[in-house]
Amino acid sequence: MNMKVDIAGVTWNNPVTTASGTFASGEEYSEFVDLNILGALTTKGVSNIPWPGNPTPRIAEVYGGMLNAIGLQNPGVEVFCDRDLPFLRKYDTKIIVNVCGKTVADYCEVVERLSDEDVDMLEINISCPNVKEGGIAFGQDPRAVEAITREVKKYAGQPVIMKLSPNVTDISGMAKAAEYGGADALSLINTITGMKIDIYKRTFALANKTGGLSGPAVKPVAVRMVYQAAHAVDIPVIGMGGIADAEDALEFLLAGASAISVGTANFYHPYAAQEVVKGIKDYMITNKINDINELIGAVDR
Amino acid sequence: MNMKVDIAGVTWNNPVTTASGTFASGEEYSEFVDLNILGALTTKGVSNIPWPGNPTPRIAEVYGGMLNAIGLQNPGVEVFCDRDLPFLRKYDTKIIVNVCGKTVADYCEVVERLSDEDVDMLEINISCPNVKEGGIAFGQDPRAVEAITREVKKYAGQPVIMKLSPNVTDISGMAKAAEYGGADALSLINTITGMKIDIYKRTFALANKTGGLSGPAVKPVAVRMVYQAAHAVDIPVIGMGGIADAEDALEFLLAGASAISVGTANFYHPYAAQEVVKGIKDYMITNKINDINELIGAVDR
Amino acid sequence: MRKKTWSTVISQEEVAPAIYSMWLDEREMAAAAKPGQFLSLYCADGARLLPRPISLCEVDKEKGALRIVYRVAGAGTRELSMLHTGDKASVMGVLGNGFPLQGVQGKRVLIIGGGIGIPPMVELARALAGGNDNKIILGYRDGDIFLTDELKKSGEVFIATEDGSIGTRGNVMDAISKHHLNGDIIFACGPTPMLRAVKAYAAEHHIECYLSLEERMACGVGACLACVCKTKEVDSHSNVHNKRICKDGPVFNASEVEI
Amino acid sequence: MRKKTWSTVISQEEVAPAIYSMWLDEREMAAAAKPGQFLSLYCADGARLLPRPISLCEVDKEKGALRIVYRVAGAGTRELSMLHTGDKASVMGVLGNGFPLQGVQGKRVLIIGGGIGIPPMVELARALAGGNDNKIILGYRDGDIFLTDELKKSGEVFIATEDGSIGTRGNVMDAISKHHLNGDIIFACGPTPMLRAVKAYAAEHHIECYLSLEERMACGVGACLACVCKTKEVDSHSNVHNKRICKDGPVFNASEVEI
Ligand SMILES: Cc1cc2nc3c(=O)[nH]c(=O)nc-3n(C[C@H](O)[C@H](O)[C@H](O)COP(=O)(O)OP(=O)(O)OC[C@H]3O[C@@H](n4cnc5c(N)ncnc54)[C@H](O)[C@@H]3O)c2cc1C
Ligand SMILES: Cc1cc2nc3c(=O)[nH]c(=O)nc-3n(C[C@H](O)[C@H](O)[C@H](O)COP(=O)(O)OP(=O)(O)OC[C@H]3O[C@@H](n4cnc5c(N)ncnc54)[C@H](O)[C@@H]3O)c2cc1C
Ligand SMILES: Cc1cc2nc3c(=O)[nH]c(=O)nc-3n(C[C@H](O)[C@H](O)[C@H](O)COP(=O)(O)O)c2cc1C
Ligand SMILES: Cc1cc2nc3c(=O)[nH]c(=O)nc-3n(C[C@H](O)[C@H](O)[C@H](O)COP(=O)(O)O)c2cc1C
Ligand code: FES
Ligand code: FES
Repeated sequence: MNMKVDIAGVTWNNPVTTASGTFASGEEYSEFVDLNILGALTTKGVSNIPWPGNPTPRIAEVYGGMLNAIGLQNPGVEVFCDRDLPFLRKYDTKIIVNVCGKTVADYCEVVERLSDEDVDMLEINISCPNVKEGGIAFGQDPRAVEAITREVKKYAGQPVIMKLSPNVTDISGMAKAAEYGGADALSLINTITGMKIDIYKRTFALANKTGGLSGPAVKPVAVRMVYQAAHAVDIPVIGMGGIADAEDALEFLLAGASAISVGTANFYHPYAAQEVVKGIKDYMITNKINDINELIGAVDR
Repeated sequence: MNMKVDIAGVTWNNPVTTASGTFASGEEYSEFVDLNILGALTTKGVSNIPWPGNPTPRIAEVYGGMLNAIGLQNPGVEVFCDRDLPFLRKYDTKIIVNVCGKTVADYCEVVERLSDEDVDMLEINISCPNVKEGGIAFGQDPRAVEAITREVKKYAGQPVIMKLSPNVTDISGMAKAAEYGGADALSLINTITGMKIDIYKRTFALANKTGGLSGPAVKPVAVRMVYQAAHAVDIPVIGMGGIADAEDALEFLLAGASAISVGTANFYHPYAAQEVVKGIKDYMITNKINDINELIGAVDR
Repeated sequence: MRKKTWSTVISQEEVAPAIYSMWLDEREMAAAAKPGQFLSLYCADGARLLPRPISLCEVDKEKGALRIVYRVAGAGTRELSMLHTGDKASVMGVLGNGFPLQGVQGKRVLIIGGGIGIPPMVELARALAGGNDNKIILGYRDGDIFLTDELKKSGEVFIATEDGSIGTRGNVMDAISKHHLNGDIIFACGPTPMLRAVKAYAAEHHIECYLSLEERMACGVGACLACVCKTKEVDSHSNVHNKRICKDGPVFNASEVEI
Repeated sequence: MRKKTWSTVISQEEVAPAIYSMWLDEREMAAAAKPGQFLSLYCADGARLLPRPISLCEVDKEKGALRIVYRVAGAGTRELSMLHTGDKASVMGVLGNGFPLQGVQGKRVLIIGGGIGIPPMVELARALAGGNDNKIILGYRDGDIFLTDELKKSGEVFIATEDGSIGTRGNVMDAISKHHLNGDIIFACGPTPMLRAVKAYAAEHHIECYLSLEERMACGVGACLACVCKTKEVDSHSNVHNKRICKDGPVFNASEVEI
């Protein structure tokens, strides 16, 4: 039985990774999950210099999900390379570094810094709704998506995954723009911008006013967008948004995702990523699927 | 204590109405709810001729919500006027007729037909994701929004509420476009396009493949968009999306909605609309609010 | 009589593998209930908001109790199956039209139930047991049969099992032809392929026939238009070729619907 | 030792209006637990996914049991309050660093708890009861006090109530000044305004001071960066002026955090 998938020339042992920002750099969850079992591990966003993130409260619980406005707090690419990368390299899993920035030059700086490092893929976050500059601004205009992709590709030593925002009218157009720009793969969805108001304090539940919605609540929107994006481009798509178990993961694979990420579910079920790998395997056995690639996009076949 | 709100010159007894398509024309729920208690009753979409809607399955349950692709089945404006309107007029509530069409001319035909009828307001659905022609196509382009608003206004005998789609990059732009076009009020959000896949049958859960996501799962997105829209325009905004109780309703009022609609919640809690009215009143008493208008948009104050 | 309320579970037991039987204390609904009507059951877990429609299997008007019998088909019915005596269940009812019983008196009745379509036949058969010669044909997957004892009290029971472990090997139509069963009127509930076969059989033999249909439901009261079935004629309510299973059904004259 | 599991509820009772005390059967966690650490409790209702962090109030290493005491603050704690003996609770633990107990021996300790910040003080006071002269200052809203009996076993208890119904009228700082309490080290948990006052008092009197902080949490293990507090110096892990309350805390030296 084959669970290996090829994502832009990088072979993962299975199609399961962790969604950026929900698994830090792996260390915290290594107590719960055997990291060797993951197809890939995607890190929290890394920027050129340390970022302090937003004021608290940074998160709020909402029905079937959560809002977050962490604001991409991270120790910066130097600490990442010195401390987190050596830790990750101990495991038999692909390493995807999620990159964030305020300007195109910021992104390129990080990408260039990582080009010689022992990193397998880069994921460019142009869809974070929680920072004032950068982030989502790049991800809501197809020309900007194409331009930043083209620029980042110039400096990249590894295949580049462009991470798309769901806060758009036309996800297919964004997917195509990234493909035109030279993206090697796509990932989606990032969080959907939302808001919660505390009716007793009559104030915003988050210091940042708005935050990104994630968790099971967003899954139907994510499946739809992954389906649309996968049908719009010829590069692989990594699907995410509300995946908590193998059944959720299989929905995305059937919709056309070549791989999937477990995100918010890690928070409330730290064994989730590992169980998703196991559950996909079980489904393949029960349904006599010899190669995981037979399932990818199979809803249309 | 005043619960009355003025929506484009029409005075509702309270800010609570029903979301189009979740309350039919009121008859089915009159067994559960005293319709006199509603500020307004919004009907299912009405078209110029009878529409058969989509094939089944038309709905699917998803985490914290549902997908629907009813496809705007309705008996047509003539049956509506002959049968449903006389029923509704028996009650002390404002009547908002939701209008759908495939072409601008279709919309105008219904609007003109209703112009002399005893109807209080019209809500123009340019945001239904579940029909091939019309619907959402009009609601995702600001120029189209402005144009159809302007056209419909020419034939309207009642104030016109433009119902906006959440499936857009920039809700403020859509809100402004409707306002420029002459809209008297806005309502949002309609459903967010989603998809569900049955992993055992390896097929779409809905015959229509995609459907509209509604229910508690969408509330944070709806609150955010209502906040943005209310801050972009000077006309009143009717907020909806996942409202199931008075606390939910108050979030929307605080975010800037002048009125709110109870939708999907009617299905699983048929007393919801009535309880929302009661719950808002209780909140006002507890918090010594003399006029509901003090609450509208108060999150910023 | 329609309301949504919390009903007390009187008792619940597993009557066959993954098939549960539950009695609910619900006097008002029991007083109004007719065979063929159904309840909407709601989950406690807020992740699952839509109703689980379940047919009435028995109505005890004296005790004010309702019986439902259901298969654990997914997370919702699994949740229901975990309720115990004294627990509360969130229930809306009674819903739908039920089987038409007027004018059936004295007729030879064929009552056909397939799988989880069998439960509504219990109350129906009992209601007709007095004046009719009931032939009750039941289709099961295998030897794990249920509700046969109850049904034997109300007529002659014929069983078909797909694996042949009990009765006729095959489906209900096989049992009907094997036993040369005839009738003046048919009532049937079961999977769509079975209902199609029953409909065709009834049409061929010019037998009056009523089918109980299923569709995904959101409201259960006729408001959302989720649960429609296609009709031969334009329906007076919808003004199109659609009827609502929850409100205009779930029981339809076979000749009026297209399945 | 960190894991997420289903623990059995040994017992639960309401010890004051809306204040519940629950004992959980959790041998492995009890063996590892230290005063000041906390558990994440999860809801059964899938609408509510995030943890409810609750401090350890008592640890019975012998019985392998953990006690928590919490106020019903919203839907999640309401759900927890409805669990009975034998029910299962979804729990992750043990989390956080706990109070630093090394070197406290022989010191005059001020233990300050405000409202729902009182529970963690029970296990702390017991751990320090042997060799220290504990002064325990407790602030309540009104006469509905809780955990005072437990705390009296581990030191001298002083009570402040906002409405003056018991002890000093006012807050914990009022009780401290009224009774001229002095100490070499302070441990405090309670609402932020109280912690600010304690921090200022400790700084003024140059007393070593540890505060247990609260913030909204998603992961509870240091991965999501939701629960940060501002620090005076650049933190070695985050490389910015932030520490994670769930992992680097919840107990901090008052001088290192800005609250
Ligand atoms: C009028 C009517 C009467 C019924 N009577 C019975 C009965 O007496 N006994 C019995 O075992 N089953 C009966 N069913 C089927 C029963 O409703 C489904 O098995 C049940 O809803 C499955 O819920 P779940 O959460 O376990 O499954 P899931 O598949 O997890 O449910 C997901 C969603 O799909 C809906 N759904 C799934 N299967 C069906 C179905 N077959 N029909 C309608 N909705 C469905 C659920 O209600 C829910 O909204 C009846 C259905 C209808 C329409
Ligand atoms: C380290 C730590 C220890 C705690 N120890 C105790 C204790 O021993 N006893 C006790 O009664 N309370 C304690 N609390 C507070 C307790 O976590 C909240 O009262 C509880 O989470 C409220 O949940 P709810 O569903 O009832 O309220 P809701 O307001 O409905 O909760 C909504 C969301 O906000 C979060 N939340 C609400 N209030 C708080 C808060 N004060 N701190 C962190 N998250 C919050 C919830 O966890 C949930 O995710 C502690 C908090 C922390 C951070
Ligand atoms: C707390 C939190 C932090 C996140 N941080 C990042 C990030 O640093 N970079 C990024 O690209 N996405 C980030 N995301 C988005 C997730 O990677 C993912 O796209 C999104 O949450 C949807 O998946 P989910 O519903 O499974 O969580 C974050 C999400 C959460 C909840
Ligand atoms: C079954 C169903 C049918 C709907 N039909 C209509 C419709 O005819 N016209 C319309 O403008 N919106 C329609 N809507 C959208 C709702 O009016 C509302 O905008 C949306 O469901 C969000 O609110 P909610 O989450 O409270 O349901 C429909 C929604 C549902 C669930
Ligand atoms: S379920 Fe809503 S019309 Fe039947
Ligand atoms: S709750 Fe996630 S870092 Fe503390």
